[in-house]
Amino acid sequence: MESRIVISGFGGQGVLTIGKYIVYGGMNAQKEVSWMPSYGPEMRGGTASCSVVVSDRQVGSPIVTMADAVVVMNKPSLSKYLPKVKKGGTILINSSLIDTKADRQDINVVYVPANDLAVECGSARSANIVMFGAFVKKVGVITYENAISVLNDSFAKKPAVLETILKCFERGYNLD
Amino acid sequence: MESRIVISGFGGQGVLTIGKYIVYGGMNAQKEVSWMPSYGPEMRGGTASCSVVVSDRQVGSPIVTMADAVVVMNKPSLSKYLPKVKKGGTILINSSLIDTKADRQDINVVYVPANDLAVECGSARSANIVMFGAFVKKVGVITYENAISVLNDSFAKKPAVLETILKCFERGYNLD
Amino acid sequence: MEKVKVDFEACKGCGLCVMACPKKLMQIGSKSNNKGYFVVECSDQNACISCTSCARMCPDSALEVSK
Amino acid sequence: MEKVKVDFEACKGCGLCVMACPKKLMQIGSKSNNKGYFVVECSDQNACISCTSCARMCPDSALEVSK
Amino acid sequence: MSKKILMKGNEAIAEGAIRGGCRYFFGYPITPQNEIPEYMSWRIREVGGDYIQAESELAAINMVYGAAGAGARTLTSSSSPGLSLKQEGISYICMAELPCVLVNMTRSGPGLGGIQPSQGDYFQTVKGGGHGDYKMLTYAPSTVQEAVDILYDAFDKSEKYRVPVFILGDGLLGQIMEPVSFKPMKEMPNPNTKDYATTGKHHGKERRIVNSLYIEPEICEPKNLELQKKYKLLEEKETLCEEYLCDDAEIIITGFGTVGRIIRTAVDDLRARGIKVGMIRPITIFPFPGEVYKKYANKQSVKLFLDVELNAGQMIEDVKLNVAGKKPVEFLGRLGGYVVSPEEIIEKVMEVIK
Amino acid sequence: MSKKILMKGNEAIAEGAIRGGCRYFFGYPITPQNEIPEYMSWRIREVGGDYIQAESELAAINMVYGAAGAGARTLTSSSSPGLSLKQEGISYICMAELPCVLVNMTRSGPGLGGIQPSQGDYFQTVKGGGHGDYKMLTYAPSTVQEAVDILYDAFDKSEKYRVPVFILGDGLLGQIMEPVSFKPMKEMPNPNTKDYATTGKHHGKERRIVNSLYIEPEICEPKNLELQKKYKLLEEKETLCEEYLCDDAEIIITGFGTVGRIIRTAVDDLRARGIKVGMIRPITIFPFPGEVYKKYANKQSVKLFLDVELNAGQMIEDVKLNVAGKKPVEFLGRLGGYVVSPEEIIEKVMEVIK
Amino acid sequence: MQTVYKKSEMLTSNPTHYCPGCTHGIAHKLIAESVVELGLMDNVIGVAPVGCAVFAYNYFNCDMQEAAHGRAPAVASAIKRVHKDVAVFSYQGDGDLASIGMAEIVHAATRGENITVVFINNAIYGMTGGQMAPTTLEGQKATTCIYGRQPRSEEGDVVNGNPVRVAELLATLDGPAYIERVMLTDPANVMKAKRAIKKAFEYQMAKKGFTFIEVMSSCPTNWYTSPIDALNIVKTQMIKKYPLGVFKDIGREAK
Amino acid sequence: MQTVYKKSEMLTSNPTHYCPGCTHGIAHKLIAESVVELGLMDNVIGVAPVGCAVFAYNYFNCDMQEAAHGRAPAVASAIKRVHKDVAVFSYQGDGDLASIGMAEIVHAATRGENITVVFINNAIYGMTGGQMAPTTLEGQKATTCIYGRQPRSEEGDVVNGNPVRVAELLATLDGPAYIERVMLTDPANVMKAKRAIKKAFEYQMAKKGFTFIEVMSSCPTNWYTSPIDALNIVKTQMIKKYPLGVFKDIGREAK
Ligand SMILES: Cc1ncc(C[n+]2csc(CCOP(=O)(O)OP(=O)(O)O)c2C)c(N)n1
Ligand SMILES: Cc1ncc(C[n+]2csc(CCOP(=O)(O)OP(=O)(O)O)c2C)c(N)n1
Ligand code: SF4
Ligand code: SF4
Ligand code: SF4
Ligand code: SF4
Repeated sequence: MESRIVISGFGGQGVLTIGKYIVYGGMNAQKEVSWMPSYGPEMRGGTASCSVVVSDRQVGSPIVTMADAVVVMNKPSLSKYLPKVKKGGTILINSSLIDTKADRQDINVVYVPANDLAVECGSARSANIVMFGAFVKKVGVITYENAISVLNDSFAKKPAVLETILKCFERGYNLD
Repeated sequence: MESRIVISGFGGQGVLTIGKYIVYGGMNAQKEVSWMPSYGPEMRGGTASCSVVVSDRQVGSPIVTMADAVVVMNKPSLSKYLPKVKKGGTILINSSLIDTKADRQDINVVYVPANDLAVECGSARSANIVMFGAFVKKVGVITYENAISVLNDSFAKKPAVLETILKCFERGYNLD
Repeated sequence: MEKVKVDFEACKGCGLCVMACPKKLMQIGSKSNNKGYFVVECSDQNACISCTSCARMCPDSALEVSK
Repeated sequence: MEKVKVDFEACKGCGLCVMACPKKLMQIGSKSNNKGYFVVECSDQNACISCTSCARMCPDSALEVSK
Repeated sequence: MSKKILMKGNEAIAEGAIRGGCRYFFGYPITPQNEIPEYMSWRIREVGGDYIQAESELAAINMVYGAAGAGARTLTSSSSPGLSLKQEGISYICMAELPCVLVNMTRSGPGLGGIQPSQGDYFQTVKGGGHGDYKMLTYAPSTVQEAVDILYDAFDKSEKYRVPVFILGDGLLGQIMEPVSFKPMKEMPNPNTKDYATTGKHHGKERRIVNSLYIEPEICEPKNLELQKKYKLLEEKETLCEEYLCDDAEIIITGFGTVGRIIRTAVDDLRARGIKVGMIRPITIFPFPGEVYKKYANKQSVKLFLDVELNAGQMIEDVKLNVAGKKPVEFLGRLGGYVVSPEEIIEKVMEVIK
Repeated sequence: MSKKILMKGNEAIAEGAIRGGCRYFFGYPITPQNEIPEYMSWRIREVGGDYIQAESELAAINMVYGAAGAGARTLTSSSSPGLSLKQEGISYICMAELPCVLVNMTRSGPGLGGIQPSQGDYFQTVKGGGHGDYKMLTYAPSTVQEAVDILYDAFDKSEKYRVPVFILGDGLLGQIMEPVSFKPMKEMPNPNTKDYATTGKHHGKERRIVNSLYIEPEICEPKNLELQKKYKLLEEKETLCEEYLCDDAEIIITGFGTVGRIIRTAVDDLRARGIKVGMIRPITIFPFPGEVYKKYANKQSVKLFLDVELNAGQMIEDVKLNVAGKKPVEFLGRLGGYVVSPEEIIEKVMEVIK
Repeated sequence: MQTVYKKSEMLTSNPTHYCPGCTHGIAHKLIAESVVELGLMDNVIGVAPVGCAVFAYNYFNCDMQEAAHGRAPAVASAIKRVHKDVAVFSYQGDGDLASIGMAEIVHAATRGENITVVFINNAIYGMTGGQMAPTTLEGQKATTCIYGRQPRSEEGDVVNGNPVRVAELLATLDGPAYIERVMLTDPANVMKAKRAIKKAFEYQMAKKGFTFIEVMSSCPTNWYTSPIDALNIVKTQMIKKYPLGVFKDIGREAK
Repeated sequence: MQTVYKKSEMLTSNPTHYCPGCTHGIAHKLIAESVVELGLMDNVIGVAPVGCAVFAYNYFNCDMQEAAHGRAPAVASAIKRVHKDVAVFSYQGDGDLASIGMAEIVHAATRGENITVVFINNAIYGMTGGQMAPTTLEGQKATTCIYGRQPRSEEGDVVNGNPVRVAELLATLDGPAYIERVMLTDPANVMKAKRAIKKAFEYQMAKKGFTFIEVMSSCPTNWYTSPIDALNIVKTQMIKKYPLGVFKDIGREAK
């Protein structure tokens, strides 16, 4: 079993972080993992993305060309990565910022109003956490418990925000 | 026919110039020629030498390892180049500055008190011209007339010194 | 007519014009452009004295000023 | 004994010591060393005041001065 | 071996060097290797070493020359254009026989090119980007863990042979995050124990001279021959190569560095389809594991070689020199920052077996 | 052709470039090529050009980039360590596809090495001393006259293909004096006639951008493929090679540059002894005349190849790649500034035919 | 209504890749406007550096050459020698000009090349992600001096060394005709900066020698501040170390 | 009788390859004597340049590293970081230090490396045969400016550019502790030069920062003069462009 995932959005939207959470979860579950960023020439703004692989065998190419799952946080990412979802795969779309629809019938399309939900949960900057929650529910790769433990570890030094974070995660996880 | 010649001495003794005269003579005689200098790391002082080839065919290696004729103007050059004279070849030794003898029986050894003769001729700095005269007489390669015409060409712009130069040349040419 | 015209896609919402305006007319708006930046707007075109301070400060040549 | 000793092989006959000697005692000699340089000599060891000027100027450390 | 932690290739490599006893780092920023100098800038002082952000790659490599000559364990890293600037210094270091470790996280060229992964500097590294005849002990790791392990022993090897150890990576190796574990800390040997090192203590005794100038051919040629002898010795002792499923392979896919891991996936997938493929992956690219290629070139069962590189075809020359016309050698290359995918390799294999 | 005059190789090369239309020279002193910048410093202004003694080889090659980009016929020259410093700039020039002419009067290396002749920079020149995949149209003249004639047409070729032309000489070629004759003066074409050149006149029209940065693989890869296509074209059109007495030869001696003239003497002398030897001398070393080697490798009568170089064995790889195991390839090399003699070659031949 | 300010025609319509509020954009405009006002639009060649301004050739609407890191002054010098009557400028950051390119800038300056160099001093390596620059201030944090730049330790050993003042350094040379340091913190200073750049081009066209404008700039991204705070840092902290002013002006001297 | 002056034991017995009357030899002696007098003989590492002094490692009787052309300050900086309490000096000519090595000297200086740099300014490239150096005087002939160095033409185009004054240039930096220019024209000035070099080593050992002595030197061979005339040229012509003096002394400033 190998899951190949791309997460993409504006620089600053926390897309690289979503990827890291998935990878940490993979490690917790004794899987082989890799994480690979890709930046444009812009230092700020521009599009950032990362490729994540979680696998039972040694990871060959860490660069995901055809993905089992894609998360897109902004509009340019949707057009770029929609064609890269494997047949039968899943795309999660941040519908707060992306008003177009994904016109593919051979994949699962999930719309997550991540920014709106994050604001709802009291942390405008945590849209990525909402998305992470939705990802764990809709795509899997790592279990709910595993994801929670990743978040607990990641925010161990910031207990103040942990509660809101978990709230965002749950909101995404319990999307519908 | 190919003549391979080395001329060696202190930097400043005009050894490179002797080489050039031979080469100009060779060109006058429609031969193939080459001239190749070799310097030590010193800018002044130290030993300078040049390899000269005058040939009927295209010149292959311009670097003379075994020479038909060698001219040595100072002591270090004698020890360095004596072994490099071919059997039956000729060495011309500036006996004004070199007090040792060449101990080889298989070659022609010519002693030329070049500095003393140059002083005699009224041009202390023209020991090299004396040597050139001796070379043309003892080794040949270029004819007397050819050599004179080379000197005439070379000093065309300094008629004032030409007379002394020719005197030095004759003194070397008519060594004995 | 608008004295200060904003190039909606060029603006990066950096706020330098906001700081530069002697009349404090420029403000970051609530609409974001395709690049995701919240674009600046002039709160009162009539109050604008066309001094060009905002436009001169704009690193992205997003402002055009008329009078 | 010699106040100014010349290292015959080290001297390059440059003449800097000649220029430096306040007593004008140093002069380029007529003998050349193995490298072909005419070596300097002190014309009058007794007149030497051992001021070391010559030796300090010598680029080749060819001079040793005693008093 | 400690517990595995997730780390970016560049940082892991830096830590690997530290564990291997590296105490001096000289470098200049360039993408995609910036995390190495950034990590070193604070980490190396924690372990009692020193760090200079050099004014340029030129200065950096000459600082390596200085510190290595002074007996220290010294690292520098850069990426393609930076390596071009270092060629004079590398040539000096090789002639002066100074131990040190150099890293290239190759990006796409030529020129300013791009910042994506590439293997376009193979020739520069192993044939001699600098002037004169010299070689470096050159590793091309394929995973972060392999890189870390190579770094851990690199200084020992470098000091043993008095040659620079060169790590030829690429942007992929530098930017990937993978789990990695580290071995215990080695300390840097005292420079005073190094008999070539300038320490300032040898006035009148046997002075140490670090030098690459041999003006007389009588000395320069023997010196060069000594170097050549050493390179022969490296060939005998230090050649490393991974052979994967080659025993019964009809097609041998070959590639170095990170391409190796991609070939491995392709091999597995092709085997799953019943196609007999194997992989040869040189771990050292100088010395080049030519014998391994010769062995398979001579084998009846092997039908052809497929060389895969992120360049226009560079290692393929070394492959061909050893296959020596006995079997065809096909090529698959991607350029300009593209990383070849397992699918492309599979497709190419399907094409060549047709 | 004018009357032959006696001239030092370096000066003749400089004059050859001037005759070929060169009007800009940027260089930095280094033995054994100093007569080139010295000659250029006054000569190029006589013909209306300009000269900068650059602050370094780095500056010099980047000045070439500037002036070549601005449409001028531009030359720089240096020797081994200086060439190492120029590698980044060369890589830029190749990617930006700027025409210019570069000279290396190779000296012995590695490091500061010595100032005597050497061929130790073959790899650096033809495999890629700089980063990335690039090639230059590279000539290795064997006599001063040949060098002068190559220089005379070098700028035309360089502009035709938009590649740098590289002259790989050595200290021998630079320092030898030989009779030489020159062809009539060519003028430099007006930069405004060059459609790639920055002249400052294209605001708002089709701006000229001289650049080597292609950050997206989608653009960088096709750009690289274009370069590769051009190099293929050079292989087809510009390969040059001298074959001497090869028809019935049993032993083929091969070597490039000045070694060729020494081999020629050896061949003549061996023929005089009745030994059937011939010579292959690549005049272009990129493109390498591989087909010529293939032809003789396939020939029954040929028993072996002997490659002679002033290095530890560099061109021999290209020879072997083409001989492809069909015949043995022996090697004779001198290092550290020694120039091989005809006698040594003869001796080696006698040894290998035993 | 009449347009009193709009985008210069010496700038292309390409959107820049610069971060929001980065003063690179302002500096670009000043060069563009100066060139237009001097009527040099069809007589100008620019040289782009390696740094955040590496894509400057996409933004200036004229012939451009992209130089290797630090070598823009060498490239510009050579272009000028070929086109002696064309205005030639280079545009360089502090890593490019003051670190790797120190030899090239000093030598273009001492030769007295008739070129104009616009030097963007933002005290950081922008493009590569915020490493220490030669101009980074004492105490300033960067990714290669995470505890803040410390010139030397208490024991007197060097830690990160001292910043370099390029305008002052170049002013010791005979080749420069005009050297000024300006900043871009507010409209008045922006205007002043533009006058300096324009004057530099004027001197260049009069073949007075080398001209150099050091522009104190900001890098909000790698300073981890807002664009406006960044300008305040320039005003309050940077110009203490890098005072504004004219460091050389042979026109003035001549009077 | 008692020896009052003899060859320093910090110099080896190897004869030098320098031309007769070349002041390189004097400068070597001053370094050697200073090191001995400061008791640093067993605590010193030297760095040789590329230039006529390329063989300096044959002459100084201590551990030495031969650096690539121009890079001695980088090499010396790194050595010093490894051996923080050892005296480290570099010895460089004007081609080496002021031309190709300009970036390295400026940066070693601005970092404030605790090293001593002895800079031999003879206004020419000696070793390679008399080409123009960055310090070649206006009007001075060299093999790459055979009509004499001409900074610019009457039309204002650059011809050979202007000479650079390194001591003054480095004095604009914060890193240097001590910068002095001296000459070797007569015994009194030789003594003065020695005091300067010695002081530089003292500062270095006290970790005060970068120390730099510019030694106005001669190159009789490439100036085509006698050794004595060469010294006169230094005295009468060179120091007009390169005035002697202390350009920086933090010891003095502190008082
Ligand atoms: C030879 C070389 N070394 C390093 C780099 C990497 N590099 C790209 S931009 C840059 C720094 C630029 O900083 P600066 O000049 O201050 O400009 P800014 O980005 O701050 O505008 C560096 C080091 C390179 N491209 N080439
Ligand atoms: C990279 C490189 N470029 C050029 C040279 C050639 N070179 C040797 S010495 C020298 C000039 C030395 O002049 P300077 O530093 O003034 O010292 P001097 O010989 O006058 O003492 C040059 C250019 C070299 N060895 N390496
Ligand atoms: S010590 Fe003084 S007096 Fe004696 S010779 Fe030397 S300079 Fe003259
Ligand atoms: S200064 Fe020294 S080398 Fe010169 S002449 Fe006097 S003793 Fe001889
Ligand atoms: S990184 Fe800094 S200098 Fe670069 S564009 Fe962004 S703000 Fe400007
Ligand atoms: S060439 Fe000049 S600097 Fe070099 S040793 Fe001779 S006199 Fe001295």
